[in-house]
Amino acid sequence: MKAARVANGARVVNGVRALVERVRRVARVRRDGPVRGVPRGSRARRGRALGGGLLLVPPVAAALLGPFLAPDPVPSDGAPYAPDEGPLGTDALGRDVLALVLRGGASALGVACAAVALAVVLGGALGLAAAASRSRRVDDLLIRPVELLLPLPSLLVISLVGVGWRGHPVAVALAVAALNVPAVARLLRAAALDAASGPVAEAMRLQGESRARVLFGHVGRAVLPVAAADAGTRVGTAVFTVAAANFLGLGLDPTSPDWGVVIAASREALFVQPWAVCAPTLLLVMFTVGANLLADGLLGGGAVGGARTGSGSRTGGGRTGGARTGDGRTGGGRGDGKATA
Amino acid sequence: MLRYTLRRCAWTVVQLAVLAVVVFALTNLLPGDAATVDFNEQAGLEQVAELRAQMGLDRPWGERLLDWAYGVAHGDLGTSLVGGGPVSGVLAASIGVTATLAAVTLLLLVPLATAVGLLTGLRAGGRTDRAVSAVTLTLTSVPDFVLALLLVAFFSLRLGWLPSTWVGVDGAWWERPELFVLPVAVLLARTVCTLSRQVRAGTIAALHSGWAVQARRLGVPRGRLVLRHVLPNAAVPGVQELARTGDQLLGGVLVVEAVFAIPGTATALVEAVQNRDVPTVQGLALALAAVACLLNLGADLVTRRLAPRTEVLR
Amino acid sequence: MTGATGREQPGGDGRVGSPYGPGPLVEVRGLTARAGTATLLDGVDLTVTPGTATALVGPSGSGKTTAALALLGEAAPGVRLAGSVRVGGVAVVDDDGPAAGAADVRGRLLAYMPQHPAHALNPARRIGAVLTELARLHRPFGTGGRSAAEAYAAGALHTAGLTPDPGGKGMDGGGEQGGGVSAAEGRALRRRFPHQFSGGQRQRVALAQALACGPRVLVLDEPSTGLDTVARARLAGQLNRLVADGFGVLLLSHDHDLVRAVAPRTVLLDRGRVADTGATADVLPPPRPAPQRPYTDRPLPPPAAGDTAVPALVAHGLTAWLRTGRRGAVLHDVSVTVPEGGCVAVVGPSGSGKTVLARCLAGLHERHDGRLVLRGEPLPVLRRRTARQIRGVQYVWQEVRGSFDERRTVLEQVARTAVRLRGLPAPEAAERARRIAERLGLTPAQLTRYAAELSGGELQRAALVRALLAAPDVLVCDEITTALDATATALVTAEIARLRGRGTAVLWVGHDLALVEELADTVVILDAGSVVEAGNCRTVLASPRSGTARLLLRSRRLGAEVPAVPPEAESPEAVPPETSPPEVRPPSETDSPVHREDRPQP
Amino acid sequence: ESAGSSGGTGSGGPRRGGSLRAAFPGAGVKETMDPHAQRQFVDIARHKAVFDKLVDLDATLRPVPRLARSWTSDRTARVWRFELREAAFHDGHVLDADDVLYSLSRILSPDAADHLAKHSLSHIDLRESRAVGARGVEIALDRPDAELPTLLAMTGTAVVRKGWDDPEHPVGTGPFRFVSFTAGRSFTARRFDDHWAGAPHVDEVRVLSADTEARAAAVRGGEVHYAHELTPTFARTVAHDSRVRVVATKRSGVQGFALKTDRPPFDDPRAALAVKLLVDRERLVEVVCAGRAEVGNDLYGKGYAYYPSGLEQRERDVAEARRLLRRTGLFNKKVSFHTSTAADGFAQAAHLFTEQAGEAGLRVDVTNGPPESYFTDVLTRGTVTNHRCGAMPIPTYLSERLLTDAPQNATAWHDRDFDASYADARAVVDTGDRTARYRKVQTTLRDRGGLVLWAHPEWLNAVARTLHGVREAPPNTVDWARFDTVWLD
Ligand SMILES: Nc1ncnc2c1ncn2[C@@H]1O[C@H](COP(=O)(O)OP(=O)(O)OP(=O)(O)O)[C@@H](O)[C@H]1O
Ligand SMILES: Nc1ncnc2c1ncn2[C@@H]1O[C@H](COP(=O)(O)OP(=O)(O)OP(=O)(O)O)[C@@H](O)[C@H]1O
Ligand SMILES: [Mg+2]
Ligand SMILES: [Mg+2]
Repeated sequence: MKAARVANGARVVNGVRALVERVRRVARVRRDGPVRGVPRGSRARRGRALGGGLLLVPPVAAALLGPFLAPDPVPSDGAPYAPDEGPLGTDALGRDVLALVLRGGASALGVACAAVALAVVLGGALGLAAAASRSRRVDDLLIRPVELLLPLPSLLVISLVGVGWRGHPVAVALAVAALNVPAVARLLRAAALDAASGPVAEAMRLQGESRARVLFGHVGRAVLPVAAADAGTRVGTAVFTVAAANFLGLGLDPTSPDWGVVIAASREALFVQPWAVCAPTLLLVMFTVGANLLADGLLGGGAVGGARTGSGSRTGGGRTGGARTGDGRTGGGRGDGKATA
Repeated sequence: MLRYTLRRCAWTVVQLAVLAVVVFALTNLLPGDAATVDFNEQAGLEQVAELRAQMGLDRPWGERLLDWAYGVAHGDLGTSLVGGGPVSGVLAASIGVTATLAAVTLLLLVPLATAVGLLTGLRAGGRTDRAVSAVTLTLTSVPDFVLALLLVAFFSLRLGWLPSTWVGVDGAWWERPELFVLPVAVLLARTVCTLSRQVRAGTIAALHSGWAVQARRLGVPRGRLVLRHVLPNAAVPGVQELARTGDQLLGGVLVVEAVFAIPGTATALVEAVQNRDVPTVQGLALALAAVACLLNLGADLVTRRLAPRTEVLR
Repeated sequence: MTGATGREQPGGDGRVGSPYGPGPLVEVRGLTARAGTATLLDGVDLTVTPGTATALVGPSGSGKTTAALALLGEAAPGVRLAGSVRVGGVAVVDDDGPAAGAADVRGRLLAYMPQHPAHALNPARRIGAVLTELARLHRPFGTGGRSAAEAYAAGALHTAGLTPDPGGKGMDGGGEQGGGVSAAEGRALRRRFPHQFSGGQRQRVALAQALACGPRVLVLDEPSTGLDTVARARLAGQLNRLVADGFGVLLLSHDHDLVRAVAPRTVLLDRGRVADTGATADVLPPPRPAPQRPYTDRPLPPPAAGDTAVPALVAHGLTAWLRTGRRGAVLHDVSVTVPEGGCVAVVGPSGSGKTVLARCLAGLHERHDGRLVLRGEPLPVLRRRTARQIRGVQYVWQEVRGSFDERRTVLEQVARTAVRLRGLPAPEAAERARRIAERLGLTPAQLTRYAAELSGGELQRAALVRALLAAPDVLVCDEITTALDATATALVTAEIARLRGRGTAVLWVGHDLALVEELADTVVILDAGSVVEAGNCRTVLASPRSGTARLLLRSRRLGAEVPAVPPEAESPEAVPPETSPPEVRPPSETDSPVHREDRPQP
Repeated sequence: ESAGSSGGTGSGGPRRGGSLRAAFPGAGVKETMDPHAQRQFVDIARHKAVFDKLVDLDATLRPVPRLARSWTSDRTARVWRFELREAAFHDGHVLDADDVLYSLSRILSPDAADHLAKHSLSHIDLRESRAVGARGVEIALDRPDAELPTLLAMTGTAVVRKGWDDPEHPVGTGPFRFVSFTAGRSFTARRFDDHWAGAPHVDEVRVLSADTEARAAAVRGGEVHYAHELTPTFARTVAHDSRVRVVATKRSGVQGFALKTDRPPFDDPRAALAVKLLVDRERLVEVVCAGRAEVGNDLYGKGYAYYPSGLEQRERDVAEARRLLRRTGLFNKKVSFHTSTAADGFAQAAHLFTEQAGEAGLRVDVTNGPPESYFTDVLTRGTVTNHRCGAMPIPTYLSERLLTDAPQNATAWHDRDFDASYADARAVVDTGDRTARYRKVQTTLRDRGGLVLWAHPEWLNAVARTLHGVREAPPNTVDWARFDTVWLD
């Protein structure tokens, strides 16, 4: 039985290795090739984005390709929490952790990303619309009902879903999204207020631009860094909303290979079989960090290439111990007004 | 401002009323009731029915809700179905610890997150930014229970510096600051990232605006520029996030409370939900919601001050 | 105390003489600026000495702002500097571009007032707080520093010409005749946020910020835009006094009258090169004789006979408020009729409500009462307007920089008007935008840049293009030539004339009375939100009945009446502010009720 | 006597003094100091410190005397007489028959729905019961019951002071005197020097409530001396920890599956037998109990009194199981498994069951229910459900889980003959005869019933090295959670 497991593990490892290699090749091509629309002087930023992108490769590859590499369901054929069976040991049920990790990414990242995407889209639309509405009544009508959800114990909602829909991924995603919508809406509304009341938005409206275009084309872009920063941290949290629901035993299947579930279920074995906790956690960390760094890189340090004088920032404050900080010379990656990838 | 505040307070009352109904409905939608839960693995269906009658759960829900609402209107949060004590007692017993925990966390969080956010925002794209961002992001993406276990294993079990849990701490927890170290550390790790990244995003945007450039031209030194000019503008999303964090700290630090055995509101609320103890759920949810609404109101007022141009809008 | 010179402060004197010596404080040698292949500045030489005012003039886009920023060691994105700029002996720019010493100079020795003040004021901070902060930043106030700094900030505001709001009383009201504004009013003024000012007032806030730094040299980029004639005259006086107090002033302006009134020396830039340097009178063309029409020889449109012309836009009984619940009224029962093909000018002191009126017409200001009628149909606020109605009334912003998105090129933004309002396909819209822009003197290459990469005048014209692309029935122009030189202004007026020829009505907001006289048939004079006088343009300007109009007219001719200050005035220290020679004050100032009080109580 | 002390670490005799802290799984506001309403382990542990019962159970779940020095019954087992020992309440009052009768009447009080022993003691006829002499009490029953002493040893049967009805201020005869109690958190009691069995060694005992994670951390960190109910994984984690040792009680309950026998397909005993044959008990024990269990033989109470010894161990026989499944038309059909996270290992067991059933050709559809009401839910829901039971005497198990009208009849086992033979057996006074009858009842159940009992797991408690005298004892027995016989270094 053990030999078979090891062989199984080796197959999986090889698959992953091939995959990483392929992704690396693709990345190399993209790095060397011309990147359209990225202004000159942004090589550093591109490098940053690439760094983030590379971090994303293992978790995303595991989520997308894992299901093809690992059996479903993952057979329970080893000793529980055996650290030396297979490359990453086994979990409480004696299942190969590597196979679990390959199987569980799709639902973990899928649910979390879908939930956050939904929350950002819904909450964002609401928040932006509320910020841009010139009537206080419309603003109130849009935002106050959503605020109702805000103080609702998330646990109550999750447990309802867990019990009512038996933790169906779609239901969980919807619930997590519903929990995040008010926060996102309020955050983006607050962040958008200034842009929405500014002259650019007025000018656009005076050009007959549709409301949606003003909202998403201008106001939305103005709050994009805020939205990205928010969404980036929410994905990680969303995975754990599911995990926390499991932590509390709220009717989700505790034997599912979902990363959050595996982490929550194996936490007691942290010091007996660390891989069972660490492997999915590591992937999750890679995903969150990678996604955020990628977003940072793409949005660029100075996406809002402010003034025609954005360059002054380098020499500002006189902390340049004699070193010349080439303001105008580099064409400054971050002061660059065109910096919208 | 005053008009606005009053209007928002009125809204808050409406919100709380609706919320009470929603919470009631949700709690009732949960499968099982206090009686089944109370007699889980203890007794058969007949006894459960008997208990249900004794708890008054066989009355129509509308009547129960009205009763409850009448009580609340008269300052009585009702009686727990399970323990038999007043809900206000449950609330009072748990809110102190949680509020202290939240306050301590916020007290450390705000300067920390601001500093981290400003640092990363000022160095956006640089090595410091990437390193610090990666660390804070890692801290948020590690589940709190794992983080807590690791911290306990290292600081309590290996080094023996800090108590590993609150087990056995009865009263007088306020006299033992060392109890707070690990829970607050975990909470900080969870929250510092969201907040600091908002400050970071705001800082980057503000730093490149015309007025920041002009302030620099007028010789405002960097530190002052950041704190006095950039921060007020950069703080808008941060303030919203802070309000959210505050209300989460008060109501949602369940995992931390569970791991460290802190007898706080989250534990009380989850327990009440698990017990299907509707009056307690209602009372706690309402109290937490009121705090959340207040925090949001505060955040909105601050936002209005920080983006004063919006007064033109509405 | 004379404004913000800081003379009375200990330590303030020390740096006037040594260590920089009596020589030029700013020395620019062979300054070049390049962006890509274009050369924005080519071997510019310039000096600014304490106690003198130097003007930097030149057509729009000639590189004035670029040169001024180079003094701070700054360059627009994508612009590379070379050459030598030394401020107070510190190298700010050398052949490798900006030098590290630049940071040390900013604010302390050299303060810059930007061309787009609205863009440069922190929206989240009260102006007083920032002024006080700047005042304390560059000079020690010792004990009681806070209140001393506050007083200093108040002084800077006053020097900049920003006195507490008339508070409903206009120039005419005479409310201020009796004696100064109370300290409380001053405090209230300083507690305002930038958005609570009018365009011209913001200009002065920005000036006050520069003054509050107490620098040795002031670099002022178009300080008179958005100022009414009275305020402009007062500004000239204050500048003269500052120079007399030992400030060095570098004045970047299209306003030749102001240059004549203030600067004895002028540097003329043309396409990045110094075309001429010397005494102002030699460099600048002679002042144009009073009412004349140099711009166009088109016959005047028939005098607006309000009853015969078809009204394109009628505003009836317009009352506007700033806050909800009808609080903070800024317009009181204003009625304006713009006939088809006609041009109505709205004139009034800065802060009188012109922009609010224009925004009401454009539908942007919603808190108003009264009736708006466009071609016989009631006109709602912007968000309820149909595309046809939006197209019908177009508005050109006063503070043009803020109305452009940083993330799209100017052309992309401008062309959208034609796409959205006239249903043109995008390429054609862009083509039309280019055509109109060309008529206004903008090159296609300039249009494809970002707002940050255009000069103030270029941007102003781009904003006009944006409105013109709609082919509106009514065009509302809010001070759209303030950053333009004479040639560019001529192009703009010619375009306006063309439009009118095609029946477009124009509502012109402006301070330049000569231009108003040239363009408009009818003039409406606003003061403190009320119409104080309205009628045929020539009649009103020739024989004004209201005090406001009279006041504005009296100050219109600036340069001719102000004697030039001798280039080498006595050492500034020798002249305590209290004894500044009376002749440096512009004569107009003594007549002005508004500016009567030129010594704020410390 | 119980299964020997594991506290003998050679540190010499008991030491007096010290404050003992013990952590139990908490139950929040549900926790109570009313000894008759008790139901959580943490409650029982607290009540055990303050109160005593007439009778208690030893490690084989046989009744042993506590407050009752001895007992006898008449030949029909309808009237029982208990001799009380001389024991003082904490307030000085000396125990008498009235206290016992009052306690019984309080337990049986009709409007106290939460007095759990009410159901099992419902055949006590209070009107006929009376005090006999100074130290005797006579309890009359409606119907014969040879198991009365066992029933009086069950939970919720503590003896209270006559007239006492104030859970805020519990007064009992137990080894510790009540000091304070906060539901869901802690309980403190001080040594009662006049306890009838001799004063405890420790000065003070604190019984604390904490979740699994917190208990584990607290006992490892030295914040408590005793942590109740920990997982096998915890035992592995502390295997080399010098500060903590694990006290494992063998065979302290049962883990299994319950098949509903009142509906298809398991109304057919052959189908149930197929399931009994297809489960891989060793594997379940290895995974779900991490090997810390004895394999079960579909019988409750291995090692307890009345356990029918000598029956051969049921082994996995997939071929036979498949044959039976085919016979009953169940092959490749679906059955629903209602599981939950109500107890450790439930979901895992269900998962393994699904795999094992699949190998024999039975498909399983697992649903996850809410844990809070799981044990009530399974009375009506699911064809297959998880089953577990703590330590209790075998007759009690049978009467509470398997009689037609039993409150917790998870297998919906409705068999009149079974009920009758059980009732008969229970009325038999002669121990030998009774044992034989019980054996028959249990054998029938094993062959035809719906219980698939595959493990007798160990009960794992963690004890600090400084705590001595802790004995291996199944829960609910006299030496379990007993803090008057332990001592601290
Ligand atoms: N980044 C850039 N790339 C290319 N050209 C630029 C850039 N920035 C500015 N320019 C051009 O440089 C020229 C000089 O600009 P500058 O702002 O100095 O003009 P100016 O004299 O101040 O004009 P105005 O009076 O209209 O304000 C303009 O034609 C402008 O379009
Ligand atoms: N939000 C506000 N709060 C208070 N006062 C305001 C606010 N917005 C504008 N004002 C005041 O309203 C008055 C009218 O402003 P408006 O912009 O219409 O002046 P204007 O005539 O266009 O002046 P300018 O010539 O300087 O552009 C000014 O006195 C200004 O200070
Ligand atoms: Mg310019
Ligand atoms: Mg204006």
